[in-house]
Amino acid sequence: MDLINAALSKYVYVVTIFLMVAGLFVVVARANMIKKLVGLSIFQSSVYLLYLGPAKIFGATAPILDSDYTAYSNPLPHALILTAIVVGVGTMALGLALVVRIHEAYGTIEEDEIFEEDGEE
Amino acid sequence: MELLISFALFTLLGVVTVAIVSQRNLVAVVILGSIYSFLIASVMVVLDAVDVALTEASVGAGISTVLLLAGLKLTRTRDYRGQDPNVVGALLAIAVGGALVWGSLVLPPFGAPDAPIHQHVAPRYIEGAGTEIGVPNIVTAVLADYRGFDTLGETTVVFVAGMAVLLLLRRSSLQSAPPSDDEQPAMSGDLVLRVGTKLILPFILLFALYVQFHGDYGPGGGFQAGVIAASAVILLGLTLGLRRARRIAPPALAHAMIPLGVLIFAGTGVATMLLGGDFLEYAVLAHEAKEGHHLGIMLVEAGVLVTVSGTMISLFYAFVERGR
Amino acid sequence: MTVLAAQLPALLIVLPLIAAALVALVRSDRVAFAITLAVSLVLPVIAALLLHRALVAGPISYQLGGWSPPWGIEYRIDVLNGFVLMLVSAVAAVAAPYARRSLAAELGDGHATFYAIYLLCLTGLLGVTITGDAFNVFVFLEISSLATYALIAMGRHRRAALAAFQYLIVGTIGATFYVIGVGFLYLLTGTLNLADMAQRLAALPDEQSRAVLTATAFITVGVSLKLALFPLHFWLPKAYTYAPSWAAAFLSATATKVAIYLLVRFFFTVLGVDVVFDRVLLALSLAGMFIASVIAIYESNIKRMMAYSSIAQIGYITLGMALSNKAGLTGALVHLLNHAVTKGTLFLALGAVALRLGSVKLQDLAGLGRRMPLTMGAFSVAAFGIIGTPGTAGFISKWYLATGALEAGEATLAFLIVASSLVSVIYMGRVLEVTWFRPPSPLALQAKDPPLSMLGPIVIFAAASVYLGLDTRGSASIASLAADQLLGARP
Amino acid sequence: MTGPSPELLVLLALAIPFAGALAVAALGRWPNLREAATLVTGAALFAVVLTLSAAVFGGARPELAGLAVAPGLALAFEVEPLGMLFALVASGLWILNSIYSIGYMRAHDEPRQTTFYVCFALAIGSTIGIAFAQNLFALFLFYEALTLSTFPLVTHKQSPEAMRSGRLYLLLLLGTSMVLFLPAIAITWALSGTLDFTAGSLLAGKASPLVIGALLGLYVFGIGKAAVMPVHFWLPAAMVAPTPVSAFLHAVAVVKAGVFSILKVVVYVFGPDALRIGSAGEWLVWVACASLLLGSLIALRQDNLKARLAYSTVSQLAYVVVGAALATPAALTGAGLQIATHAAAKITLFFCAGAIYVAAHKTQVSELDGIGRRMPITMTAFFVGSLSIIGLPPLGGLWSKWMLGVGAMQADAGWVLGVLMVSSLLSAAYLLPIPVRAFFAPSPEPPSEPVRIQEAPLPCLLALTVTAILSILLFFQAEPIAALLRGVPGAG
Repeated sequence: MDLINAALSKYVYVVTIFLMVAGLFVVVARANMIKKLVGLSIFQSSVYLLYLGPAKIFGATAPILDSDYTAYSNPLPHALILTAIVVGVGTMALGLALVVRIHEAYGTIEEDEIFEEDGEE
Repeated sequence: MELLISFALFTLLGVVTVAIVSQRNLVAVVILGSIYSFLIASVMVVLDAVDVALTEASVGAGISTVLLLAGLKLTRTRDYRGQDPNVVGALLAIAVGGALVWGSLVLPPFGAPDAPIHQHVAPRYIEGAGTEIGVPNIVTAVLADYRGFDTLGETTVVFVAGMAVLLLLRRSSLQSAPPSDDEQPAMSGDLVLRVGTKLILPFILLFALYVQFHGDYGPGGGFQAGVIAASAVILLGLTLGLRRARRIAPPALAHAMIPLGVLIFAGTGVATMLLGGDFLEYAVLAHEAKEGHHLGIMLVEAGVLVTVSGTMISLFYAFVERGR
Repeated sequence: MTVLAAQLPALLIVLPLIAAALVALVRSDRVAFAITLAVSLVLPVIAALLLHRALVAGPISYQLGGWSPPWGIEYRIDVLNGFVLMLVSAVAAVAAPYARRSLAAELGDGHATFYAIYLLCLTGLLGVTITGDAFNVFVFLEISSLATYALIAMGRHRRAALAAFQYLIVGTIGATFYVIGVGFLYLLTGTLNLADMAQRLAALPDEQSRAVLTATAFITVGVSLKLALFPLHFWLPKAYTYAPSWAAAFLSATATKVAIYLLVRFFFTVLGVDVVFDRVLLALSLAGMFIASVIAIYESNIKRMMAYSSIAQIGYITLGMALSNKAGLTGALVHLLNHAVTKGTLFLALGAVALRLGSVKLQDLAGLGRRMPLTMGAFSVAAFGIIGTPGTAGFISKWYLATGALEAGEATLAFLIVASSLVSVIYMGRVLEVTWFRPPSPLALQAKDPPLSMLGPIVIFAAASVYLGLDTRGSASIASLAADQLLGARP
Repeated sequence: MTGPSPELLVLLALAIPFAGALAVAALGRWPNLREAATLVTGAALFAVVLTLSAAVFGGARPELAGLAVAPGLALAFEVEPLGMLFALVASGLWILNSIYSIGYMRAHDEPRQTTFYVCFALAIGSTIGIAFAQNLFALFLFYEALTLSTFPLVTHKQSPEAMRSGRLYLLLLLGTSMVLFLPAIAITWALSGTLDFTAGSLLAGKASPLVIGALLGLYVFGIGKAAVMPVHFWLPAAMVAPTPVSAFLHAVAVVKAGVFSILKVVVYVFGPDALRIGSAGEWLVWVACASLLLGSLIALRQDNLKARLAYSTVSQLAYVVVGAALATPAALTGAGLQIATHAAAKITLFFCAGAIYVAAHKTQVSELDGIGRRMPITMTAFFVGSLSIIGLPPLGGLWSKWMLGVGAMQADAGWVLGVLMVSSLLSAAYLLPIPVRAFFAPSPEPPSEPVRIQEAPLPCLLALTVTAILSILLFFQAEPIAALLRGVPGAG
């Protein structure tokens, strides 16, 4: 059992980091601004896992007091990530608003096309 | 069993991510993103983070998706021409990943109860939620009380985002021309939808209220409730048309709610100061400390609800009206 | 009264926040401006009281929610962040009167919301500086960042939105990096309180130092993206060039400074940064100092020229950090203030030029010296400050930096510091030559000094940049005190 | 002795001019009061400096600890013999210069007079600051202040030509100071760890002769005000300025401040011993001698009177640099004396040039035939000034040249003595013809009409007479100055 748990814990790390890399790649490598934003949110959500994964204690339950349980997973990361999610959606909304403005100004939301249009400075 | 689910979910997560990275049709990307959020939410449940799961579900799968679709509509983008693989980006991302692996190998393993994070600060919360504050949902206790100031900051972030989007997208004055009667709401054609919406609306709002006030005992709280309430209005706007939505939730009101919630939250803090406590020290709000904490948490959660729902509705209006 | 005094740390953040909410409720630009101005003028007073108390009675600790650290969030004010709080609030206060006319000209009427967002940006910056909690830093960092993106996006040029978007991407990546770093530290120590974290990190077993190193790397990169450390500076020139003049001035004077403060805080009080980081930082700082200055020489848009000059100046600050001896660190910290004042003058003056000329292209500024004597006079004074002429604030910073370099036995470094200011002689000299000695350009012909509400701040900043070059009791001596504390506390 | 403490006096000497500037600015609307303010300022300043000199002659070294800007960096002042002498010369001549200005500016009713007098006061204030500076930092500050405050004076006419030369003036002086002088200071500090002027060398044994030589170069050319060739262009260009300004630039403050700074750096930073012949500083002797001869040669070929005088300044003040470069006791004394005697003589000449311009609107030497019969006093004064420049008895100029010669011998560099001789002959060649032709050559106007005396306005006349007499006095009263200068380390 512990062996599987250990395996899972490593597996969570691996997936988390994979998500991070993938998200970052999309942000850096894709020119389409909306896709950039999606990549950004993947990148951020991977961080959620970085915090939430370790908060889990095997055999413990969700941190809601209950007479049947004594062991609870760590509530602090939950609170932090709740905040982080909200920050994430705020960023996303603002980013989209900017994309809309840019589209109105340039008629495209492909970064490279914009740079071709009025010179990368 | 639980383990099996976990493995499966994580694997799926990876698969969906690959799909998102490679997919060119942006609509598909957005839908996949929504699925991705649901998966993450489920993963969070597995990790015992039920409150976070609820939030991610309502925000990631809900609001973000709506916003992204609106963005797509406004920028009239469907898909974009593929581009030559970006080596620099790949190398950069991989380098970062490498650093992470290298560093994380020596981190304490998951699930072990003897890790520092379970030993040092958290126990006080798990203890105190019951004894000091009297709120069964420990996350709520941490969120609204122990680290209530972070939550004020979080609400402020929503406030900033809302104001910023309004500043950027709002045409000249707050009231842009009310939509003409002949405008066709997105899906007004479908009778089932129209009736269905009418039927479901009360339940959505009811659920929102439940999430709001049950937040002390079960998963939930002002933020999730706010999003859910907003989604009711958004659904209304999508199916029955903006005009109806505006009549039920006037934009001006929505805009006013954004700062109002922050004022309620901060005002609670100021009140505690005036009563001789520190900022957001709820205990002073009532004769009996626990009463004070209850009152304080209720007030700030209300503030969060007001700001969040107001913001989400305003965002919806801002994006949709920018379109015409 | 004593009760109030005890609540000052919270008030410093809550006042602008509540003001922002109120401003968001009003429609009238005039009322919004009045509220903004009033709050901006109160904050420095509070900051001054806090700094004074930190100087005489040692660090102040304020427990938000009444929860003692590490369980609750703690506000912790020592000389260092007291100094930065003072700097940020004072700059905001002096620049505030400038806003009304400048915004009216650049944004047109109906910009009340802009003030709300500005106040939130200010709240965020102050919050990052004052807090003693790693995650609280992130929250307020995002408040200020989101606000900043909006402020920048409101610039008139269509590139403003583009600049804001790119900054948003970069800034969010930076913030996320920071969170990752903090996450590592949290997993290692189980706490988010910086002071507590520092102690527990010191007690960490060696085999986990790798994780600490990774955390340090992520936090450094994340914050460096925010403070535009070369080569992570690419977002800054666009942002400051296309932002509304007043916002550009405010941000260039405060935002990067707060980011630098954050880096200093982590380097010196939380993490024991090993020599490698110092050497890397040193190299990047030098590269920034020279490359950015050289780029500035070839710029014809003066706002962008100033932006590149800012990057070079940031290089000086990080250089002083990297030296990490008393003189060097003092130079870095005092340059936070000196550069804020100097660059504030330059950007505000350019804002006045933009108001009168509608352009900040070099050729349009020809002969402007005689048309806008006070504005360009202030500009020239500040220009000498950037060059580092004795008698200006800029010289003091470089003096300390050079001393630090020599104390570290790096004579070549001291020489490079002097040499780099010679590079700035070139581009600043070019601007001064054109503005004072060329026949007036057609645009310049009908220009005149801006209204008093804008001229006042410009002149005050210029005067300050000279005053701080002669009387350093308020700047360098406090900075050196802070440097002492930091070096004393360094793990 | 009772009365104000030396510290207070130093403070007053520094404060009075700036207070005066404020007063002048405030009284701008009432010209008479404004001029009165200028004169009062001048008188008060001179009085203070004079009282101060009493103490310094007595061997005291009054100090004023200003504010410490940074460790090892202070805005501090100390009055030592060289500075005392410079301050005396500057503040004394400034009064006459002001009197003259009033006459000149009014005769021309020039525009922007208030600005003129304000800058004038600021400039003398900066000069005093330079004279009393206790370290390189303070010196540099006031050096730049002097440049900036004199710029409006140079460009006073604001004609395109004035702006052009003003630009050259500013760019050359600021440029050299930023690019050469300031780094020189930085290097000095890096090597020695202090910027204070202290007896003996700051650098002895701290740097290789090569570095010393190079550093000296940075100083000599960084201090562009000294107009050592090839950084002398600004000086002839600046003659577009009104004559009182030229007098101020050449005789009272600016160029003097330059050579004074070099002298001060040589004595208190390098230390005389570091720069004797055969040392790293020797090249300076050559450069200075070249500058000295070339200046005279160019002056010979100038027909414009002020231009000729300008190049004469380039040449004459190279004497001071020669003295500094030789750095033998007599040479240093001579250099100090030269500052004083040249000041008195050159200001006389410029006053005369201005007087001629005011009275007869003539600027070219070739136009001056016979003018001596119309302006006898002026041309007599001019003659006296010329003799002093050439260095003939019974004029002060003799002593400085004499001591420099002795100094050259002390350094057994006979050839320098030769150079000095030649240069004196050259100066005779370009100066003496002027008064001679003025008195004896037939004037171009038809002799029919009677020649009537037609001198410049009284203030001008007064000023130039006094300065002429001063040059004569310096011949008989040189000893006290020499005594004062013996207080300079290395000049005893």
